[in-house]
Amino acid sequence: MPLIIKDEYPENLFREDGKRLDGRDVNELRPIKMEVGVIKNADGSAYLEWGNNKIFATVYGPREVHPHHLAKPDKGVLRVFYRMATFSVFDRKRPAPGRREKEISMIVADCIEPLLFLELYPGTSFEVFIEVIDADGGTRCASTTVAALALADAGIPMKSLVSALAVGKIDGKKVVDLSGIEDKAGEADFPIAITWYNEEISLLQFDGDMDLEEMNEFLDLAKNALKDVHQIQLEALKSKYIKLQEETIQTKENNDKKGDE
Amino acid sequence: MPLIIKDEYPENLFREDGKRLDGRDVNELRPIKMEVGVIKNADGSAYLEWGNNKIFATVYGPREVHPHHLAKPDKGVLRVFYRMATFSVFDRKRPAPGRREKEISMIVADCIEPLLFLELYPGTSFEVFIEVIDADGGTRCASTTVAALALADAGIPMKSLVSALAVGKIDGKKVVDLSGIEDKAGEADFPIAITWYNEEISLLQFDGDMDLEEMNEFLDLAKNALKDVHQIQLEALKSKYIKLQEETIQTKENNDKKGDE
Amino acid sequence: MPLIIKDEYPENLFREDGKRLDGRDVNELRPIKMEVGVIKNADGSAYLEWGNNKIFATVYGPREVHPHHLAKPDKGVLRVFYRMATFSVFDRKRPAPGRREKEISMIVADCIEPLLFLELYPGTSFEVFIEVIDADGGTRCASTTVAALALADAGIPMKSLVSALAVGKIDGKKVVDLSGIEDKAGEADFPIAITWYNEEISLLQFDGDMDLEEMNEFLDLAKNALKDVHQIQLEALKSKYIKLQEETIQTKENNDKKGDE
Amino acid sequence: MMDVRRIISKIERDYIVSNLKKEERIDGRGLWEYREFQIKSDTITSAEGSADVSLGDTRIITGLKYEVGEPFPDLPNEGVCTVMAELLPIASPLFERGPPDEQSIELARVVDRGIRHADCVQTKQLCIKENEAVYILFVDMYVINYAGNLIDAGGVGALTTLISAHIPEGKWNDEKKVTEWTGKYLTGKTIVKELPFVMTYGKIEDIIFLDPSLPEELVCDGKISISVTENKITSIQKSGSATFNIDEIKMLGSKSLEIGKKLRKELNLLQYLSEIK
Amino acid sequence: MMDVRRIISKIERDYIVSNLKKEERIDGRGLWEYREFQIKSDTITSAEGSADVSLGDTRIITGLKYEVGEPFPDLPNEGVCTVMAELLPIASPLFERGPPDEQSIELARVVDRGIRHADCVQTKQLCIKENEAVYILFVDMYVINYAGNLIDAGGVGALTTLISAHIPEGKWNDEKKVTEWTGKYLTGKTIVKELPFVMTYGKIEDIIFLDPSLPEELVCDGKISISVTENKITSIQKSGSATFNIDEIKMLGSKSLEIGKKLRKELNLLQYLSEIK
Amino acid sequence: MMDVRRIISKIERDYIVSNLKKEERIDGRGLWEYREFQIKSDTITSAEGSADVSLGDTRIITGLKYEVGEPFPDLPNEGVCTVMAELLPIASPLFERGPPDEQSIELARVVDRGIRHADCVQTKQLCIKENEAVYILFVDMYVINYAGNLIDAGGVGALTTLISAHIPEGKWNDEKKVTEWTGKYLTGKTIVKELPFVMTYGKIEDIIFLDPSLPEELVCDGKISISVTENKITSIQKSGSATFNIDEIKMLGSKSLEIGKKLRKELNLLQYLSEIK
Repeated sequence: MPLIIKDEYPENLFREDGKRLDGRDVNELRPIKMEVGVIKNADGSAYLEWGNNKIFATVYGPREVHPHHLAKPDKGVLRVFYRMATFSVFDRKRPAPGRREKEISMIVADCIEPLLFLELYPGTSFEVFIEVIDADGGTRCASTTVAALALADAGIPMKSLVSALAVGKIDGKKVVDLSGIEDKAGEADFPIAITWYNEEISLLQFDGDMDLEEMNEFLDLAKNALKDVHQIQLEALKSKYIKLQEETIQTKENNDKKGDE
Repeated sequence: MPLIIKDEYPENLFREDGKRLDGRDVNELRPIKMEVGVIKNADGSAYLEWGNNKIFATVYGPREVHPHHLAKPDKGVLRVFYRMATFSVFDRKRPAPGRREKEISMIVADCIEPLLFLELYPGTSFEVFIEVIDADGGTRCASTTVAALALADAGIPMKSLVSALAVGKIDGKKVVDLSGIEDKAGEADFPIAITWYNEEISLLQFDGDMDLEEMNEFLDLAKNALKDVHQIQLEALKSKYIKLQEETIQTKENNDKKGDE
Repeated sequence: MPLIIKDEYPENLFREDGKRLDGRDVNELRPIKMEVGVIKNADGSAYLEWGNNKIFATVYGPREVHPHHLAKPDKGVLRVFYRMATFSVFDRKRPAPGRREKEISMIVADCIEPLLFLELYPGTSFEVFIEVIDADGGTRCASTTVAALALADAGIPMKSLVSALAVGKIDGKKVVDLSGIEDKAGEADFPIAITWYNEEISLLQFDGDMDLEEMNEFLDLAKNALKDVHQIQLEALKSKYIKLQEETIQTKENNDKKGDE
Repeated sequence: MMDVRRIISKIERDYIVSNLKKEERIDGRGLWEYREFQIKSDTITSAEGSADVSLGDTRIITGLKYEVGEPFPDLPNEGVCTVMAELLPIASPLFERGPPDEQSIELARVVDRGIRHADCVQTKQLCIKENEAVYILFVDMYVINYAGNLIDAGGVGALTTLISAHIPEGKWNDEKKVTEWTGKYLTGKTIVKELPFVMTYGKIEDIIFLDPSLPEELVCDGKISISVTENKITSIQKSGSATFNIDEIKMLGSKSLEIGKKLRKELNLLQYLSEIK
Repeated sequence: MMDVRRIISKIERDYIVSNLKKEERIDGRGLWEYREFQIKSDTITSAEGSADVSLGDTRIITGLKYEVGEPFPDLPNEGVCTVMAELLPIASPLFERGPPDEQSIELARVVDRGIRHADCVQTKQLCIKENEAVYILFVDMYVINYAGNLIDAGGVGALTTLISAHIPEGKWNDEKKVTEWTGKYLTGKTIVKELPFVMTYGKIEDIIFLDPSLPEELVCDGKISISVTENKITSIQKSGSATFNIDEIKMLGSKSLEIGKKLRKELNLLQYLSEIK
Repeated sequence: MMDVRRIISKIERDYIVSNLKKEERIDGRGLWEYREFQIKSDTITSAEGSADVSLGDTRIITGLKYEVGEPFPDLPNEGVCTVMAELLPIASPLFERGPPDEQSIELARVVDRGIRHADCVQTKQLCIKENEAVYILFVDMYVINYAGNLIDAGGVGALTTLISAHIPEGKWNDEKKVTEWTGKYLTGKTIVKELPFVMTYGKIEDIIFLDPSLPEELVCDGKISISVTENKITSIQKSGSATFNIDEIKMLGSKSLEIGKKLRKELNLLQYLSEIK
């Protein structure tokens, strides 16, 4: 059904001052905010805001596999379910999960699986649920990033975190961290994830047009930017432990006070 | 797709002589007919005509739960499946069960469950199938009423029967037992069920607009009318036993005659 | 959605020289080609071209039944899955299997089951997959015919083959082996299968209009034509064994040569 | 009567077969005898035609609904009549809930074909305005009690439902491009021409018999349904793994014409014509 | 707090019930006391209105989307407002993936009815051009954390979302037969009139209490939800196998009007009106 | 050849890996060597273009169908080309019946993206009349035998199918507002411009190799597919849990351009242009 306003894209993706439409430089990230432990019912959880993306991830596991026939005798099973809220995009998304959601679930799973020691958990499963409540370009990368955080929050042993972002080409220039508009109106989109324990690429997709030299430049550009994303992830985890520590101190102080009374 | 005649409602729901459109007084029930044992394959069954409603209910159980994982170790499981025939309504209903059918299934189950001693039947299930072949307003109440009869016909121990009907407001007046037209064109619909073993309310839904005093009047109105519905249920069960008795006598007589030959 | 060219049928189904539109006499078959062992992964397979029909059939079994609850303790289970490719017909078929595909699956299963000794395979299943990649009228008969071949290719013990074809009435004349056009534009379609071990009819469907005498003529016409179809099936099996023999000889010669070196 | 609530055992099968071999049936009928038909018409207020048909303990309630739609481009002046069947779980502990299973698909299909190929429904009478508006009829069958041979009961039910039809008569308003009501009704008198009957036979080993009851149906190797008009065979459908020799088919063709004649007379379905005009 | 990740045991049930009998609750509340409401509005950039509502640990994010469509023929100058709910598997280990289950259908239905029957959404204000174009609003609720009483949290979430609305205002172009943007926005001020609140009570044995937490919800026999405007009861929905005597119902009607008044004042939802014009 | 009918065992895995470490493969190929391609075009009478492509024992039959529809509002003068894939249960005991599984979705998606982003299909040539009528092409792939690396075989199949196209040419009749046949056909010559090839590599531990056979595919940690035109990389898709270091990616980019050139020359797909005019 038609909408009153169209989802139109601008002719130019750079302003006259050479900055991108949202004021960023070519190699500048959008604002990123991460937090862990946000959903009390889950074994682990994380929340991320990345530009206008707003994404929750929760982890349940290791737990019994349901349905049973999916269990594997020699290792744990990782299952990722990526979903988008109906109101997370310009045109209301239909409530039922679509092919795109299944595809991204698979992509995120491929990025997370190398991080885990699934062989230590035969017969069990880890379920990762990702819910995008506001989407703005780069959701698959942002989801990979926040899913890794949620796993860490659950205290599941991991080789390292994984971080992901998209580089791309807009108006002929290479940029990092495509926004929603840049993703749709640009010439090329190149989502990349790096697993930090071996510094290797675990997500790689490209649609566009590039020669070899360009590809090499993209890869280097992405790696540099991903280091910053990784740093933000680590800080989110750190601040959880600081908070826990403070709570412990607080509790101790309270108890001490009580003792005084 | 369009129909040639529209499902139109009249401006007034009362005639000039003060009677409702079908000639009833405000506190008069539509004609009701009930019969048990109508479907030979079932463990219990009942058929009800209530105004133009025509509804079959059958009961199967206690029997093995299928699928197995629905079984409960500490009590029996009650499952109710309410369905409407495609031709039971003005606009042909689509054959697949819709949300409304699932909702009413749940409502009927909530009314019947308090009647049963499910804790005596661990690991088994009772299935109640309700098929509306002609619908005329108040199908959820009529279905609850006939389902209780089918359970009794199956010989399943029950604390009591349950009876249900809708009171409501039409043209500003409170009436009992809304007909299809009154339900659609009226101002308020208030379906109520009473379980007779404790004289408490087990179905209560309201959509409309009433103050406290009105609510109290509605509840009293409903209770009075439900006593009549209950009486008809009891008579249907009684007439079954009378019929059985007659058959036994008949058989006996025949046997006697044979013996005479 | 509309197509540019319509799927139109001619006014007359006979040419001026008395031949059918494709040059055949009333009792002449379309060109038929059969081959077994065409799909390497399968336990048995066959490929058939019959007029413009192009059909693959594969057999897997006897193997474990999946899902388990379909297994029968006293005999093997035969399951037939008939499917048509989207591009096998004039108007693109929707990818999901339709009712017609389920119906034909059942029909083919009914023709094949009498041939097998299922009682010798309790707890196991035989799966027959039929894929029509090009359709031209008489696909249910052609599918039955090629499925029997695939079973034979799998080395599964059979009482005999089964052969099927459609006779029918076009422009008032009785003919054998209706082509796609004749099927759609003709007056009657009469698919018939014969199981050769008892020379009985295992597939019989008719839609049209005939008196008793006509029916009898149809049955005789079909039986004669089916003998030819059966012959072609037998030759396809024979040529497999000839090929196998040649390969064995070839291998032997090669080995001999190697031995000479 | 035999308990139909579970799969028939080997012993029961042998009992049924040995009876049939003596040309006897477990309910006392002869091989070519129908159970009793009971027919009520126009029982459903919300439907534009209906029938409540019992054949022995088998009971099917059928209703007619209509919609107005555009005709198919290649048949611009013909309406459409579709047949659906559902085997309600109320009807038997053997049925399951869920999408139409094979048995209900078969019931709908055989009844549909019996009607479709016999010049029964006058689809040209279902045209309101060429290229613009035609009736789409839905003949929906619900099995209320399942005691064998749904097809023959369903065939009579569908036919009676169509005969009892009373559909608002539409007139095309060319200016507004809509269908309007004339105030009158279209009835079975206009819609139905031929009365095709479908007869179903069971086969166990080499014995053939009319109108299988449920226990017979559960043990038989296969069935064959034959639709006939006054003098013609209009549809045949074999199902199951039974095979028939050519002489048996010829015999059944002849039998069906004969039994069809008898049924046509006895049931006298035209008595159920709607009187609404 | 009690571990909500598994089915409540008999011992826990007894503990909850014995507390309630003393008019005490496991989280320290009184029988007629709500947990704390926390409300943020317009948090979703892609939505035309949104709310992030917590009721204790229960958290629901609700968003508004719109489409322009033709009105229903019988309501040619009224728009449509639909409510959907999804219980995300992220929200609890008790939920499963898949099509909407009974609990999310109930959540959507009770919230929808609370809104629909209270003259809350001004559907006539959602008409762009009679017979031609109206707004279709989608109020979609996603449960982010499940800690009991989704309905009351969802009710406040849906209402806040509608109040925070900023939908592009359309004007009908009669020549082109399309809706065009005026450059302005339709806000909650125009769309929302009445503010209905829904209150849910649990019942265990003969004890009734407001705002069941998750452990209470898992052990209770049933619930009843009552929607009220300033002075009227507009919707009632009983669920579960609990039964209520008539006096209890009368008492709950009265209680609901009283608590509704308090909530209306404390939450002051009109503060969330969008300022976009 | 190894038995592909069951999950590969640990022993088989070790055997494959130890061979690969010696730069040897179980079917005797080198690491960067394709199995043999066999191509037949226009084999399906009912399709408007088709191809029967084998890559070793992997075999895929692809057909083209068309419909005429309205263009998307934002692309008023462009047709549409969609790609679907189905892994038939006839093709392998490993496949199951049912809705498209992940593997067939991946096959369709990678082939689709290889075509879509390489300026292959001239969607503007698929416009019959701006804003009114465009062609919608369906390129549907059916896997007949599954012996590894469906993507590269499917890519060649889809391309050959499009090249072999012969679609009735439509002309817009502005009076009747319908598309009419000109009597001529639209062929691959008009529709297809660029010829993108997709190359798939497997990775096991730190060994990378072209065109995985089925046993290799079953044991490998992951795959990467790279689509190239004459001089450009147009699409990349990594799948599975293998990770690649940056130098490996750079090497594979270079390899793909090189192998693509060779394939383009050897297969000479333009020989399959339809001669119907």
